[in-house]
Amino acid sequence: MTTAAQPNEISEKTDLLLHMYRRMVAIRQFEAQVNELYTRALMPGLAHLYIGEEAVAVGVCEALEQTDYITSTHRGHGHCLAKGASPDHMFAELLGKKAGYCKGKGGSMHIADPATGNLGANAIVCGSAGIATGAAFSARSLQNGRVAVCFFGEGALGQGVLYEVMNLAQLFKLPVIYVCENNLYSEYTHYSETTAGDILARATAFGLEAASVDGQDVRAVYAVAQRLVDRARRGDGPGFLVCNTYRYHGHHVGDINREYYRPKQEEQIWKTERDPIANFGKWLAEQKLADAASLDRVHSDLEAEMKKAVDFAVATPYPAVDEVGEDVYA
Amino acid sequence: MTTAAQPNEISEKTDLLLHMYRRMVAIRQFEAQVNELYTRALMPGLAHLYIGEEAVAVGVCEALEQTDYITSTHRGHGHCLAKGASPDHMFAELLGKKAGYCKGKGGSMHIADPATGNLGANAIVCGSAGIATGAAFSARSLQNGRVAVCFFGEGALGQGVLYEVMNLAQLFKLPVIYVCENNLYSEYTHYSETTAGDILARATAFGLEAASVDGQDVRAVYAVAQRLVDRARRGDGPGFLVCNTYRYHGHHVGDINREYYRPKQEEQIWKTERDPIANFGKWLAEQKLADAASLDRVHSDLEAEMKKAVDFAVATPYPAVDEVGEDVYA
Amino acid sequence: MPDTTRAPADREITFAQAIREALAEEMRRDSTVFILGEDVAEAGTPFKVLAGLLEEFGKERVLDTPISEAGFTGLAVGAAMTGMRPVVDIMFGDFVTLTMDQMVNQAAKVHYMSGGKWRVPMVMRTTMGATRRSAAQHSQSLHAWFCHVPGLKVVLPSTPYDAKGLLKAAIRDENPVVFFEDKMMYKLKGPVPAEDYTVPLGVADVKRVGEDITLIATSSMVQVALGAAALLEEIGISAEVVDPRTMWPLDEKTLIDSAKKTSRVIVLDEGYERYGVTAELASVVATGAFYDLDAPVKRMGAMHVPIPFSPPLEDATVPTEQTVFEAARTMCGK
Amino acid sequence: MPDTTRAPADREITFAQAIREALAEEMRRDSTVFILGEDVAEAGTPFKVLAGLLEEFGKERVLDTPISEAGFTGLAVGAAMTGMRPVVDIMFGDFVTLTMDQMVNQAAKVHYMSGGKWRVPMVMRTTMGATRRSAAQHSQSLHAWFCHVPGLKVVLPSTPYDAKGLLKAAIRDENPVVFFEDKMMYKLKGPVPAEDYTVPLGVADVKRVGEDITLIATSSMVQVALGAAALLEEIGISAEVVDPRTMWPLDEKTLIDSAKKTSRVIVLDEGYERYGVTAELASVVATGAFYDLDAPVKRMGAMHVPIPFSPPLEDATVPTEQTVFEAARTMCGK
Ligand SMILES: Cc1ncc(C[n+]2csc(CCOP(=O)(O)OP(=O)(O)O)c2C)c(N)n1
Ligand SMILES: Cc1ncc(C[n+]2csc(CCOP(=O)(O)OP(=O)(O)O)c2C)c(N)n1
Ligand SMILES: [Mg+2]
Ligand SMILES: [Mg+2]
Repeated sequence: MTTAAQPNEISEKTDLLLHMYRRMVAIRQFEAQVNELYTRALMPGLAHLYIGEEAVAVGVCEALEQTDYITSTHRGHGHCLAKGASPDHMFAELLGKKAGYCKGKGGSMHIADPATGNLGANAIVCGSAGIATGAAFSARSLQNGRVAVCFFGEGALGQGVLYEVMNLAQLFKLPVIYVCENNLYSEYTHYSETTAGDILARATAFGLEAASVDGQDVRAVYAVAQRLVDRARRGDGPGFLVCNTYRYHGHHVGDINREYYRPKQEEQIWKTERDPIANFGKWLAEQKLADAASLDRVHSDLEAEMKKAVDFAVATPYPAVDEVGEDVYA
Repeated sequence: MTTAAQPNEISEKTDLLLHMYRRMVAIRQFEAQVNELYTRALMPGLAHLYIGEEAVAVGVCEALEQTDYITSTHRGHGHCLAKGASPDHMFAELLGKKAGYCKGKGGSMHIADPATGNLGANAIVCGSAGIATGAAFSARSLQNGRVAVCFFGEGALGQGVLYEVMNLAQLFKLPVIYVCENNLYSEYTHYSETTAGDILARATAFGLEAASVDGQDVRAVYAVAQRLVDRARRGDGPGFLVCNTYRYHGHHVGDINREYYRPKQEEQIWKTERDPIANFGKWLAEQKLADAASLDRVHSDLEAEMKKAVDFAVATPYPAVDEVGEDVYA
Repeated sequence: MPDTTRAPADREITFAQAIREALAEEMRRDSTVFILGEDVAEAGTPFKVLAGLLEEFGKERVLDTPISEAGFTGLAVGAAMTGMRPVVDIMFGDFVTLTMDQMVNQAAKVHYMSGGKWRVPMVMRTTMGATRRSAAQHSQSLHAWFCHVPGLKVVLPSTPYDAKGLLKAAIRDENPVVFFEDKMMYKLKGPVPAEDYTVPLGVADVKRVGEDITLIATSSMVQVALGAAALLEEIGISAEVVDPRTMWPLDEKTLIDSAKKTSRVIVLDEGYERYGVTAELASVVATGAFYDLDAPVKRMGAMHVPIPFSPPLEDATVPTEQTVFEAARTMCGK
Repeated sequence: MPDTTRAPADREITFAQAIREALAEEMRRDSTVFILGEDVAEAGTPFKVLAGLLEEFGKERVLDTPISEAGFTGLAVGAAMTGMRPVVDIMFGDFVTLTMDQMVNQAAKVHYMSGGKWRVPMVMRTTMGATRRSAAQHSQSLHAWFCHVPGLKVVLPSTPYDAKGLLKAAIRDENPVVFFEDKMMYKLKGPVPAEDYTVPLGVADVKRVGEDITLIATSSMVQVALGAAALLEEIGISAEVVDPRTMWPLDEKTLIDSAKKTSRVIVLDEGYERYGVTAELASVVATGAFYDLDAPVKRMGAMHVPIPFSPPLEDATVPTEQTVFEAARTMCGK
């Protein structure tokens, strides 16, 4: 997270660019470990991997302050990391351990962290649209200058509450950005089968400032996110951002045989031609902002860091059974 | 209800035009009696009068067959009459009598009548959007050529389920027309305070064929309704029609002092300059399709008819108390 | 005479005024309290309960919303998590159907799912109660649903005094609270002190002391029970009327103690009798006072039918002073 | 051995297969039956319960929807009123929150409000049950809400045999029926005849005959009760297991008769214990068998907490064979 960069200075901001690269790799390495934990049968339940979509979370969250809010989804690890959470407590949460962000009570789909403004992942599709809008409402009321970002998959476009809160946000001129991660599928169904009309028009119809962007290009995401965030922070009202992206893995870690709903070839093309990390790395090298060796080191460093975080999580204890009754009421 | 008229023959169809005039007057006279019943403390509960909006229900329903479906709202008497229900059983229902359309169990806000394709009024704002869409679904599945019309006030634009079903209707190419009666107010609030962006765009964003029309001009409403109905019946998908109109009375019969939310002058302008019946009558006379005397007779005839219907309803008995437990399950 | 107040008070106000005062006082005390709902501002709700609040607090704190119950309830959840104290107005209790995801999957669970890190101090005020000739979609009393959901608190005041004190406590509470007001009670008058006070959530109130039979009643049914108790007194039966006031947290002890004392219990609630509040309260009492009861606990709630419009039918769906009187007399063998 | 079938059958299939067969048979029999829901077609639901139906019936009768639970449930209501028999699939029972208006204010009331003129023959199939490590928003058992609503029927099958027969009966029923399947039972095998049969709604089933104590149990808790009964047998306690099968209509007589016979009752249900199904069933039994009970009816349901993710915590929230065994043993004084 940074506040220094102005839109027109991006290309000069080497630090920021390298930081974004690191964050994207961190997400990918984190998720690789999650998959590993699942395969090794160490993780209870399931998890939805963010691999392939890293540029979205990172590009958007870099446009935010630490005190700004985000709400996240069932596919939330990327948002959580991009907003600054630490992997060890995240892994601990995924394993249901006491040291997890939610004392093990939330799990993968409910990680929340007030310190980084993360209002929580949500296992109800579109479940956090109201919450994000409300956070923006309080920002406006308390005049603390904060902005709220609501991440959601394109599947959430099916839920009526999204339109209810966009209407409210526009009427109240709330500083909230609805970020639609269009990864083409909701579970096992292509979005074209569930989404009539035009996505951007669904937001502009309510008066929101809307834009779409290549979600595999972190610089592009960052730039447009920053524009919408600045606008919202100024009091000019809510924004809507469609990021076109792709998930490399299945809907969740257990979704292995996917050919019945999406062709292998499609996956292959996205992975080889449009990988947000590889392409960004190539660009950084071309621009002479980093050399291949240093970029490789980012991967190996973060892999090591994630493994250490996993080890911590595996070793740390479960909550005591009698904690089950705590935290129901504040 | 009629099927004979083609859009370009409308002006020649004197019968149809006079029929529409009659229907509009019927609605107005019906509602006048409802107000009277309330004032005389003969009616249990409240009712929401349709006076001022007659051209909408009549224009739309004349574009339908008897077997086509409608769903209606809390302000539903006009739809009900326009689709062909008879006033005596309607009044009986409003008084909670056994001879009412729903044996007195529904009341003003729930009149339903399978014989005229009326799936029911609904006291949940936007509550019937799903039902109308489902009726269109069954029409498509059973290939019976029917069309469904969903009437709703502009207040229902706030409800997310409307967008859910518009999306479904467009995906499934269902023969349903969503008719938004924009009478400027939802209860005591002007629609501009609750409606961001652009109403028509909210429908076109989902791919629906959308139009808006002067809801005080029954010929215009009829023409555009017919276009959307024909289209839907042909299998070309759902339509959306905004009818700009005005309610002369309060939100309900008990809403007498209205100045705090809308100026008397505004009411006056609509009543004097834009009355759908007066203006239509003037046009009919200008076109020499009817003379003043015959038009006056329509009013007096229908007033007499409505009074008779009221007398019937007042005289007919309540259901026996033990009927309370019937009709819970089919 | 029934003891309907916990403190001496030299003035009487209506139930609606009590609600309004509670809101106004809390809004003065705490600038983060605000009101959100349909036609709450200029109109002050169709029941006029909020009349005057807009004038005092302005439209930044008394906000008219579109007809979007799910949307603005969700907004309230997020606002509550981030420093505000929303009071959401759901005009008719029947419309809570539209808010269930926000209340149950979000508001109720946020604190627990986050391991205690986020809090949702919000109040949803809504209405309940039939016999207004409003038919099936405007007459339900659906509070039992919320009582079933861990993470929520549920309040059903029965007097102006309780309404004011409980609402103030609800607004100050750190948890989501659902507050049900019976539409038919808005004009009910009762003594309410002018001084600041709260009624704690989770403490039942014996509204009338008696010896022969216990009438456990909620919301407007407390008034019905008090009326029935007066009738019973005429035939020599002394009825105790106990009002749990909050369904959750539930003060079981007060209920059970009364049952043990009188040995006979009728539970009254205006929600549907089946799978509703009467079932829980009856079960709690049947268990807690098992060895003291002379007869099965009797339950009286709404009939298992959608509320009909027709007046004679509607009147038959809910317990009345007369039907409660008859049931109690039978139970007491008189 | 527990008697888990009502008819001799020479084959065993899983609970999931039983559901699938019921749907396929009814769809063959009646061309107006269709399926609507998220990922029901190619994917056959995430639980694969509907696998193969698309192939046989085509995409006009097995329809994938957007993620719009309210919208497509509403669509089903209208389709049911006008000649179709929709079977709506709500993937996780937690998402019924989004359908409450359509089910409660529309589906349940249409018949009554129209004075019996319109009917809504639809089925909503959904899931329930915890211990899948799915956390608070994917583990609830919210059937009590629907039981509370007149106009709806509510079914909770506990065996493959019942699942098939009850689902067929539900599809043929003229009313809206909510059908709850415990996710943990989909792989449970049991005898199911190949011939056409239905199990009528409103008839309880004694799954195991016993003398000393009655375990009234629903859905997967029937399996837990049967397991506990086997453990109890080892210490000389003979437990009867009674499964109401449908919560509404409710076969009170079978429950009460068993209670009268054994004099001791535990009620088991995986919904939240508070203000839930256990309260109603316990209250029915406590009233109906008042003079025969040796001890208060004991209720065992889910703990009053949002379901936690952490395995040791989650496991503590629901009744198990062991906890039921202990409770029964204590009740029987052994
Ligand atoms: C209200 C609700 N309905 C259905 C589901 C089941 N479900 C979980 S994820 C998912 C697909 C979501 O797709 P999308 O929003 O595009 O997000 P993605 O998984 O692609 O990131 C569905 C249907 C749910 N969790 N919540
Ligand atoms: C879900 C729901 N919320 C609120 C209400 C209360 N209510 C009844 S009518 C109405 C206003 C409706 O306005 P509109 O849709 O414009 O119809 P109009 O009355 O103008 O014809 C409201 C808020 C309701 N009946 N249902
Ligand atoms: Mg997606
Ligand atoms: Mg209006």
